[in-house]
Amino acid sequence: MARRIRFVEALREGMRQEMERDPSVFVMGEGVGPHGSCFKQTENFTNLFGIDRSRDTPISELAIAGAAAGAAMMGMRPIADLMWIDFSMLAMDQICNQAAKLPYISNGQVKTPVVYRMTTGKSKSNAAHHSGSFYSWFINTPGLKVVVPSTPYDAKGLIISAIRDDGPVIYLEHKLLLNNRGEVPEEPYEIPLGVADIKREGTDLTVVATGAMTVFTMTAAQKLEKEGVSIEIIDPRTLMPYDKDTILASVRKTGRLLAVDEGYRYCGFGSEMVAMTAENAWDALKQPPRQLTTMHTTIPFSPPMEDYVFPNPDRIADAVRSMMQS
Amino acid sequence: MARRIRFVEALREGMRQEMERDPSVFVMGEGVGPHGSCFKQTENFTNLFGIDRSRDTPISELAIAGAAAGAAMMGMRPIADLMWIDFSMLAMDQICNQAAKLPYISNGQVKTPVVYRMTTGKSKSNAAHHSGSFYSWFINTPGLKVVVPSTPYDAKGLIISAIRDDGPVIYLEHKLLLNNRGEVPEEPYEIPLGVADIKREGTDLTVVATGAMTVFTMTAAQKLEKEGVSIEIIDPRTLMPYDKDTILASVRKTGRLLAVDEGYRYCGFGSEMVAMTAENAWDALKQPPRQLTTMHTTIPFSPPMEDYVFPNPDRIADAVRSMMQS
Amino acid sequence: MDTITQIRLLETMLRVRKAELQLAIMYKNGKVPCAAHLYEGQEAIAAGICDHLRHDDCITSTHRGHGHCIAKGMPIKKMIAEVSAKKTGCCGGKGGTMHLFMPEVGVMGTVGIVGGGIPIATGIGLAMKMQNTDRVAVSFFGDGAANNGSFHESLNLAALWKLPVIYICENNLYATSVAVWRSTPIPDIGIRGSAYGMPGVTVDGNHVDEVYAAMETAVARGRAGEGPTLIECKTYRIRGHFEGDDAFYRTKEEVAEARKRDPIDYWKAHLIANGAITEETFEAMSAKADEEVAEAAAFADASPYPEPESALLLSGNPA
Amino acid sequence: MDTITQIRLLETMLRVRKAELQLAIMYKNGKVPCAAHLYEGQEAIAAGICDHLRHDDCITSTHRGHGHCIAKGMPIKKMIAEVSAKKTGCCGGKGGTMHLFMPEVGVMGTVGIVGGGIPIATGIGLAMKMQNTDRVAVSFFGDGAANNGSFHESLNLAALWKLPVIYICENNLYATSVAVWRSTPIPDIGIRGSAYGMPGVTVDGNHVDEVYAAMETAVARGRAGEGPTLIECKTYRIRGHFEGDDAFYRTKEEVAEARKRDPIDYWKAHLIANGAITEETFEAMSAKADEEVAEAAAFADASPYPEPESALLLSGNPA
Ligand SMILES: Cc1ncc(C[n+]2csc(CCOP(=O)(O)OP(=O)(O)O)c2C)c(N)n1
Ligand SMILES: Cc1ncc(C[n+]2csc(CCOP(=O)(O)OP(=O)(O)O)c2C)c(N)n1
Ligand SMILES: [Mg+2]
Ligand SMILES: [Mg+2]
Repeated sequence: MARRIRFVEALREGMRQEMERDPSVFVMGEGVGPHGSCFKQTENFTNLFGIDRSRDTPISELAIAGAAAGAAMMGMRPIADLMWIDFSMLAMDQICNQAAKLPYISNGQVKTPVVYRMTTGKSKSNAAHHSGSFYSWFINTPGLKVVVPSTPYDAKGLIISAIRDDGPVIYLEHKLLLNNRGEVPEEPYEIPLGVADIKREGTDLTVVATGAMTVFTMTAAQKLEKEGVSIEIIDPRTLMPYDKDTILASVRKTGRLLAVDEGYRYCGFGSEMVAMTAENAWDALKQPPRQLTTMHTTIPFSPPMEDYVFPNPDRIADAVRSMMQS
Repeated sequence: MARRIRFVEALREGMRQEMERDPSVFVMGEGVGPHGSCFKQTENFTNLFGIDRSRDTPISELAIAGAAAGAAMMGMRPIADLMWIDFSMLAMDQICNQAAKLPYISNGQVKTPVVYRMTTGKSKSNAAHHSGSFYSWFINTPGLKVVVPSTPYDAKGLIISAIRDDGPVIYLEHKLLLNNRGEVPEEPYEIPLGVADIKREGTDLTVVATGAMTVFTMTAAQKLEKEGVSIEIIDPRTLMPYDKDTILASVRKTGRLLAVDEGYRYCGFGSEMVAMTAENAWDALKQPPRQLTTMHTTIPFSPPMEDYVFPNPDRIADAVRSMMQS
Repeated sequence: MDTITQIRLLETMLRVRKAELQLAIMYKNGKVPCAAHLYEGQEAIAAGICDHLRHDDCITSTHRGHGHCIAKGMPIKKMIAEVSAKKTGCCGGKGGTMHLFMPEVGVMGTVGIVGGGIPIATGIGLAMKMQNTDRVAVSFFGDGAANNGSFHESLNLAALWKLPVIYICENNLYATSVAVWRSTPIPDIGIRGSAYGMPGVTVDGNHVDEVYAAMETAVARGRAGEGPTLIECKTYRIRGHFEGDDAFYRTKEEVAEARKRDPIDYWKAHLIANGAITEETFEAMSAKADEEVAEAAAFADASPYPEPESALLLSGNPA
Repeated sequence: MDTITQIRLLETMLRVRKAELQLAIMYKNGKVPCAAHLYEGQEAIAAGICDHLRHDDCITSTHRGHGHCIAKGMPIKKMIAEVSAKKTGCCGGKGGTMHLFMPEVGVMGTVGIVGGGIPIATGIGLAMKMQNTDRVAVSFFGDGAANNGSFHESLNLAALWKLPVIYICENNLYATSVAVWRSTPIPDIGIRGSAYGMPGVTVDGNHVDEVYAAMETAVARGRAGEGPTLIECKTYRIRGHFEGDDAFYRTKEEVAEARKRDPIDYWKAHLIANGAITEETFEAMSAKADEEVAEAAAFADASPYPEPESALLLSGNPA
């Protein structure tokens, strides 16, 4: 059997291999240097590549994001680590107004091949400022691509594709997935951006789920299987551009859609999936498409409240059951 | 007949009356002082209220937004003018991470009654950094309300309600509407947040449209009327929380939905309307709900390209026609 | 500084220290659901600054804010209960270790976003000024935060408008793993006051008397309507960035050296030397703080968790 | 400064001035679809700074960036065609007056967001350094931008990493209607260099010789790997904030006084006095610039608009 490594190791390996291959690739961010990042994503990079290419920064999210865009225009391929997605709110102008738009407004005279990496989502009582999932904002921004791996295999293939992509890519690492293990080839490989993966085949209902929600849905699927319900799980992996064809093919097959999204409902990716499906697979749908998202609230600290507001395997299974019964 | 005044005058009157009524209300922002704001929204305020209550600021969006939140916690009711919505990208942290969340995380011990005012949308060749419509980000943020008036009457009633609201409200002024005239009572009045307005009654198809799109749709409706197509136009006026009941009642009546949104499609308000309708009025819909939005591109400068990417009355009429024919 | 003040400062420092050490234990025992950022070694700053504040003065603080809250008047039990995620906490369990509030004593929020509290404190000062009070606002933040745009924009605004805000930069030489010299190209952050035409001073943050003296001037200035002050307090972050951080990015020797400069030891020695207290008084004070903290921990322990559904109260959820 | 340089500086200033006045006319005639922010009166800065730059050095600029682009080497016709929304413009009509690019001559973008170009220039400098070149990057921005977080974070980063970036603050005393003393509580923005341990100087931006001299030092420093410099150039915004702004927030007298300090008049007088040129040479230079600008305007006029559908090229539209 192939080597099984952790998500964070797969991500690190992908970055390392690209940095070995291409001297224009480098990492910058708070603590990416000797410390090797918050979750060890760049462990040992300063030994391998020096502090210039694994570059610690001040706590200056706006300048980090903008400097990465500027360096990218000059032929570098920066990986800018913004730590938590929550902190990217300080960098929105440089990400969404500058990096995303420079190639377009310059009429293609410049490129901005930056990867903006951030951790995302729920962890354990990380509370209001460290539990964000607002990637819908990035999806809403022309010029950006958005990538959310759910397995170690995807983590590596997608980071390599993100680095090689000539435009800015938002790469999101879910905190609950970082230590999950999975099979990962040693050699570098790309997973094309925009291509979904069918994480599980099924016949009764399609679940579109991303990041940790994919894993939660896998758990739910096992329970449901025992109850005689077969769900198909599509992980878009890239949320912008998303793989409309694969999602629609599945929905056309099962006739039912449940979008499971850790973001919020209103103008979120869940609504996007429901809308896209309603618009494009109306005839094939046996019932209204549905979504299950984090409840519309600032994230509370205390575990009972925190658990209450997020989707989890039980809640996913319940949502599927209620659809199958109606 | 009642007095007819311009949108910007109605907005100004609403702010002025609230500032007269309540000494804790004040305006702050770049150029709101003696100059009376970019589009004269606060004309004459320094004469009426002094430079303290019509307070010019440096170009410090993050600090403006945060200082407004801080002052609001202390019992003031700031109206923070961020000029263009585009510049609010520099203030997202203070708006969405702080002002929106402080009441919740403090467990109700503090309130943040701030109105964040911004102009929004297309104008004439305002290009990539001055044509934004990304209010879906604010809709996606728990703790915020989002208001988009489309008429002078609504502009006044909604600004008064926004100022009186105890939480943070995003108030968006569409540049193309500022000089439109309409009937506006002289006395202060509130339009409750969260209540839609049926701008036009019709029987064949429901259009949900906001801001300038409401006006464009009115134009389209006249053409369509001549062709024998009767559309009902719902202006939600408040996009968060939006008036689900009114929208659904209309869709249940007409059996058809077209959402016309100046924002982008992916994770935008158009998708939200399509999703919400598909989820809740499935049985009543005669065909798939549809949306017409600005194309997914950075906004180009040159008029032919700019016109190409935005919705306009013709395109709205075409979208309705194509739905009625299918 | 009179003897009563001297003793009160020591008392505050002890209370803060003991509360933090208690939380370290509770964290190890799984009673705190999330790694907390502890304040050990920096107590002289919270004590020296807040001693000048009235209940109607306000502070904003950071992820490392427990000590500021206690020094500002939050009962230890309300803090510990919150950090242990209990319903009786100062925010009913909604905020947690990085989001502590108690407006009735002027705690207007600790903030999880680095630098995020600085504009807020600036706005609090603006309100205080517009309301014609002589109240002052204080913003605590770290060396790391001083490189964020929020710092720059806020100090500029406060200086421009002569707001009664005092900016306290606790330079503990680290921002997570990043040493200050690897983020900040000047020796003293206090220098930055001059970029806004405001007084900027740098003091030894482990010497509560120095902190106290600098704040005395700053508060007087603020109350008199003369505008803001920046005070940099040099100190050291004794523990890891958060509980569980092994902090291998610095040497044991460096930490051992820093421990020798313990602010409580310094002040205790000073007070014993000048006869303000005896070793016995100190022991008694220490025991009293221990007792208060033990009671607070017991209170937190005995308190219930919030109801799950209460998550939606105040949420703005339209459903 | 040798005579050739002296004359070249005058030439650049004239070319910039004439191009801007041409745009003012074109705006009035409806040939520019959007109010532009013109640079009249600030030409000495663009000229004095860019004269030190090679084609492989880079600049970022602002909403008021036409002059910087010309001084950096963009053909006037490419600029005017872009501002008139034509397909032949430097960005094919996609950018417009606030978004001008021409990487082949080092114009890496003018930016519509105030302060937005400062981090980008910093990153350009970072790349130049990592690529072991002796190139330098320049960021032009206004007095207003110096109060934005982007300024602070960028200068700190550049000083920390000793990047070859030169920050040019054009203090034209206004940010839209807001006079600099109502946004900035210090007399000279050059002072802010000290907040980052970088040289910060303030010069008369209407005196091209002063600007040139300050830049000479800064460029040498940058190329030698010694790090960034902040240069504040004091000047005056002669026109309204944008075409169509009546600028009633300041007196006619103030503007008239400022006009007396016209940078072209100053330099012309200087060059005539020292014998570098005669009145006739000046007239000839002026006529040549007029001719170039007229040709550029004709070129723009004769150029087609872009095809509507080309809006979607490069857009990332997945449909
Ligand atoms: C805007 C933002 N960026 C990054 C972080 C992650 N982070 C949390 S604390 C911290 C270091 C803060 O350093 P400093 O301001 O010196 O405070 P200290 O921890 O030393 O008390 C960082 C980078 C954050 N919370 N917010
Ligand atoms: C972030 C941001 N805030 C506000 C504006 C609106 N705005 C455009 S130019 C300007 C004034 C800029 O002043 P300054 O930096 O001094 O440049 P100047 O116009 O004087 O050349 C403002 C406020 C903007 N474009 N971007
Ligand atoms: Mg620190
Ligand atoms: Mg200016």
